[in-house]
Amino acid sequence: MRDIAIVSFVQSDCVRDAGAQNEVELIMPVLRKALDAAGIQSAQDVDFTCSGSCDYLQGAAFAFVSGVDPLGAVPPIKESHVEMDAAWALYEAVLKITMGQAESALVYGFGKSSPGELPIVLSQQLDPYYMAPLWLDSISTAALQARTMLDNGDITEKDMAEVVARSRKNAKSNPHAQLKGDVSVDELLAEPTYLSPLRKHDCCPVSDGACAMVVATVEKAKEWGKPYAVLKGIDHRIESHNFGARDLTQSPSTQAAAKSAGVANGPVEVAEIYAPFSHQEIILKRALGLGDDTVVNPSGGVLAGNLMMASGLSRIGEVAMRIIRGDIKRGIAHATSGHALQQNLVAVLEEA
Amino acid sequence: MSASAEVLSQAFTLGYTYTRSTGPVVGRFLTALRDRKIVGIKGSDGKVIVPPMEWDPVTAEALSDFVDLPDTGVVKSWAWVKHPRGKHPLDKPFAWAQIQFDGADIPMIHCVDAGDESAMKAGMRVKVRWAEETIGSINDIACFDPA
Amino acid sequence: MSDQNTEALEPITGIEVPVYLDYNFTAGRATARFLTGVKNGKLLGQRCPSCRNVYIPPRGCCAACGVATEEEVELSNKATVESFTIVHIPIPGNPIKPPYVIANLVPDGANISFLHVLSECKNEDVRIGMRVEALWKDASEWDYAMENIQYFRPIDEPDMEVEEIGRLKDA
Amino acid sequence: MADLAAVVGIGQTKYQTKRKDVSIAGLVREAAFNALTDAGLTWDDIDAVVVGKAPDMFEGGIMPELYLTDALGCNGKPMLRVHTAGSVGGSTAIVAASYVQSGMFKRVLTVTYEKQSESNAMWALSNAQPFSPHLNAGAGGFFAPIIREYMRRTNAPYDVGIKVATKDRLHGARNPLAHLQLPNITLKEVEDSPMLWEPLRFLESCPSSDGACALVISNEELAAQSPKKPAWIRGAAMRSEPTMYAGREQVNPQAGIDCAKDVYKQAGITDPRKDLDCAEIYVPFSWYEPMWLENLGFADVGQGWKLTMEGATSLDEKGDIPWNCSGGVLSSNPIGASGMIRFAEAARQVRGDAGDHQVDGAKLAMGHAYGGGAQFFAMWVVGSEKA
Repeated sequence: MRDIAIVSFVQSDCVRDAGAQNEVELIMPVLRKALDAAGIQSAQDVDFTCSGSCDYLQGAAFAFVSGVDPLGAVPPIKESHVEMDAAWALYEAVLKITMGQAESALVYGFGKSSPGELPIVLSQQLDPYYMAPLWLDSISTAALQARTMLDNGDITEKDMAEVVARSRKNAKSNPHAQLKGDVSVDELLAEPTYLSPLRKHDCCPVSDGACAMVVATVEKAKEWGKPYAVLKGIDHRIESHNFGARDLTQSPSTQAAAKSAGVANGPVEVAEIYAPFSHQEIILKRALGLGDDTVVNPSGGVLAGNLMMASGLSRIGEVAMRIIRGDIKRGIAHATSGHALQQNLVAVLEEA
Repeated sequence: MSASAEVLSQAFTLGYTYTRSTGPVVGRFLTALRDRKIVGIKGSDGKVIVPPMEWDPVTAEALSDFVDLPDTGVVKSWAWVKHPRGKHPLDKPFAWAQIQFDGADIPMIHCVDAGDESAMKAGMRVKVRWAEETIGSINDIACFDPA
Repeated sequence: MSDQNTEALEPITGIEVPVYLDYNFTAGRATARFLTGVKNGKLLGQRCPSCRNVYIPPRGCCAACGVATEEEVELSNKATVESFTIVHIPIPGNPIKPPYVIANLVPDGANISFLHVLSECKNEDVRIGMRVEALWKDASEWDYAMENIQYFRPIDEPDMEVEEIGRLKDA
Repeated sequence: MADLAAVVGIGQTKYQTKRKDVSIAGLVREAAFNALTDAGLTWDDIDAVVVGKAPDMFEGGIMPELYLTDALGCNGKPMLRVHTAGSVGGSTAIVAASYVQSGMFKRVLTVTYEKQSESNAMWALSNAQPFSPHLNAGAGGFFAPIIREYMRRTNAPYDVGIKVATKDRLHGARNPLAHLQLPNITLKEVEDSPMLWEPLRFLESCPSSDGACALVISNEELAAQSPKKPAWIRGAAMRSEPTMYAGREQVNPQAGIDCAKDVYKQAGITDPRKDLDCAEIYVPFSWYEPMWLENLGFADVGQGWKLTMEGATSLDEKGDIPWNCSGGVLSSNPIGASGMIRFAEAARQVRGDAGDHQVDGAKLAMGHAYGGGAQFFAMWVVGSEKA
């Protein structure tokens, strides 16, 4: 791939229930801000637009169709959609830019998860004959994974609580976070289990919201005269759908994507990891090969607020904005999809 | 309350009773369940997978070598559901578990009616509790009982 | 189901899988405002601040300009047929009997059409440009639904020029 | 500049009302396996997989690509899922091609499907959400008024749609994979079929099918090693516009016009009727043939129906620009796959591998898909030569 400039990124607040805001009303404000930050007017000013969403979150087919409404797509635009987290929409944009068909792109993701019972809705991501009819929810599969790790001695409950305490603490500086504050590991461990071995705080909250990003070739970004971060590498991999056939304590797909994206080609100052459950952050940190010198999830990560279908792109945006602000020179971001980390994406970002 | 401030909310159910054709491999497993039996399949490396996968997860080869198995096995991992959700298979606290049938190498996920969390541990033996009526569904296994 | 035993010997080749998910749906602001109007017997469109076109039902933004619409415009009960189809199959959950006319209707004051049923005329007399009006159900039956309008019916006005349908804008 | 890419393998299932003999994965696997076999490859030869289908609610599984990983030999590989409404089959092929055209991948598998017999999704799921401000009259209720407006503008005779419906079914009878096999269909039979959404009759509408379609797309170097002739991707384009906006032209949508211009420019086409040898165009309702003939520049505005009536688009009448030689969407419609079938059938033509529906000596062909309220478009042009 060629170097891609991330020029702007905006996400909405993570809220438990966006109420009377529909998709269009969720998307419009973040699109406006992301376009403004890039100094452009509308989707007409980029060569490609791609979004990520999931019809089942709010229970309506073709949710993405109304997502086109706020783009101002008259005259018509080059546009596509993935039924995935918008991090994969960014991936599609990277393909288009690398092949020379676009010099710039608008990428956005949105999700209104509040109308349904999200863990039960997500049970229908599973094998339609063997698992979905059991209504095996997404928290339960994560709990099985955590138990395996605890039984193996890979982690302790204290390790998990430490992840949560750090998330809550880091989230204090994140204006979009839903859950934040100072809480001690001991306090967390004193909480009862929710879906044992998971406690409620080990699980990400349900959030409504959207995010948007403008990317371009480095040449185009320079022409726009805006500061930018450089996307140096991005790759994604999937694993078997059979949990029994996977080693749930490892994430080989993350490891392979990290290798191919070039995570190890330089120091990793910051890593934004899409770990919807505390123990998964530990699996991912290991798969990404991160040491103690890397700051993990300075935003609080998705334990502080999880915009389904947008959280992956948000991780990338969080790192990009830190680079653009000059806080760091190099960082990585991760996105996941499916139960128990079945599918993973890794992106490497550097300063211009 | 002004008209513009009105919030319109309403519960609704999105659903359909889907008619799924099973294909030979899934069909064979569900047929066995209806007959209160467990059947697995040999993967490319000879490992026995339950429920039978249609294709090997590593080589992607089509699988067809079925193996009859007993309805007993061992818990590899588990999670305790203190507050079952409305759609869960059991309406009292239960465990989800990865259960490896005796003679199998790859565990499957189902639930265990253990009464209390303290009764659960990795390595415990369990046995299928069959549904009163079996129709050819994963729910023909009502749950597993500690054995 | 007559012969359970014979059937039980057949291998399973198909299963029925109920997938029913419960949601609590909340209408978007624009839709809520529109349906609140309909509940009160009014058709409320929204005007785009940029191109000045009036949308019904409003969707929260002008899709052409990509900008939010806020300004509310009360529309007439009169409308013009932009196009139509004669439907020969029933609408699920709708009591109306086929064949019936579904028309794209542009209410006076709006710049876009919506679909509704057209009645009180011979199907073969329906034409593009025809003038019609909404027949509302009794106010006691009004809900947050377009079904508050039982149907549209012809009125004694000359047809609108096709080129003008949906093109008229207030200053 | 984009790297060269070519279709080196094509796999389809037989299209039919209900494939009772396979699981969802079995259906998808069959097309993918056929594509690999056609390309003389195995699963290990594939670097990435791109899956497409229409709404998840048709089969009731969320993001089913997660479950399809093992059926598609994708464990450890990149997997992407595209969903762009009815145009998804075409968009998915274009996204898959971009994996190779970007130089980032050498050879990818792409597969699209719909197992519509798992539900009656069109009606069963369409009324679910409360507070819909719209009356739902089905797809026909949406498209029929647009067709009526086309008839008004052009004064086309009433039987143009009947001609298209008959022609595409006669084409379909040449294609053993086509769902509807109606070799003896007559104009009268179509005309006498029940009216659904006037002016659309039952036989002027597409069927509902189970089916899957897959392609293997490779770079220039690997295409050269392919056992069968590659179909070179000479141009690919997508365009979208909103469903509803004031003043929207629905009969001749701008997104279709722009998309065609883009793809023609890439492929060096100045006169599509002359330069192309045949086309596979998404025509789910009969009258969309004359409408798209105009939208895509094969005929002047208002004149499309004349091509149809002259037999210009008919293989049996030895027309100069046969459309939908495979039978088209009017003969087979597994929605999520229908666009990719168009793209695949265009590729079969330029590979000289289209069996009884082959256009003699076809060198340049177009595949087309549209979706939503005729607002999402995807098109490609494939050729027997690289340029």
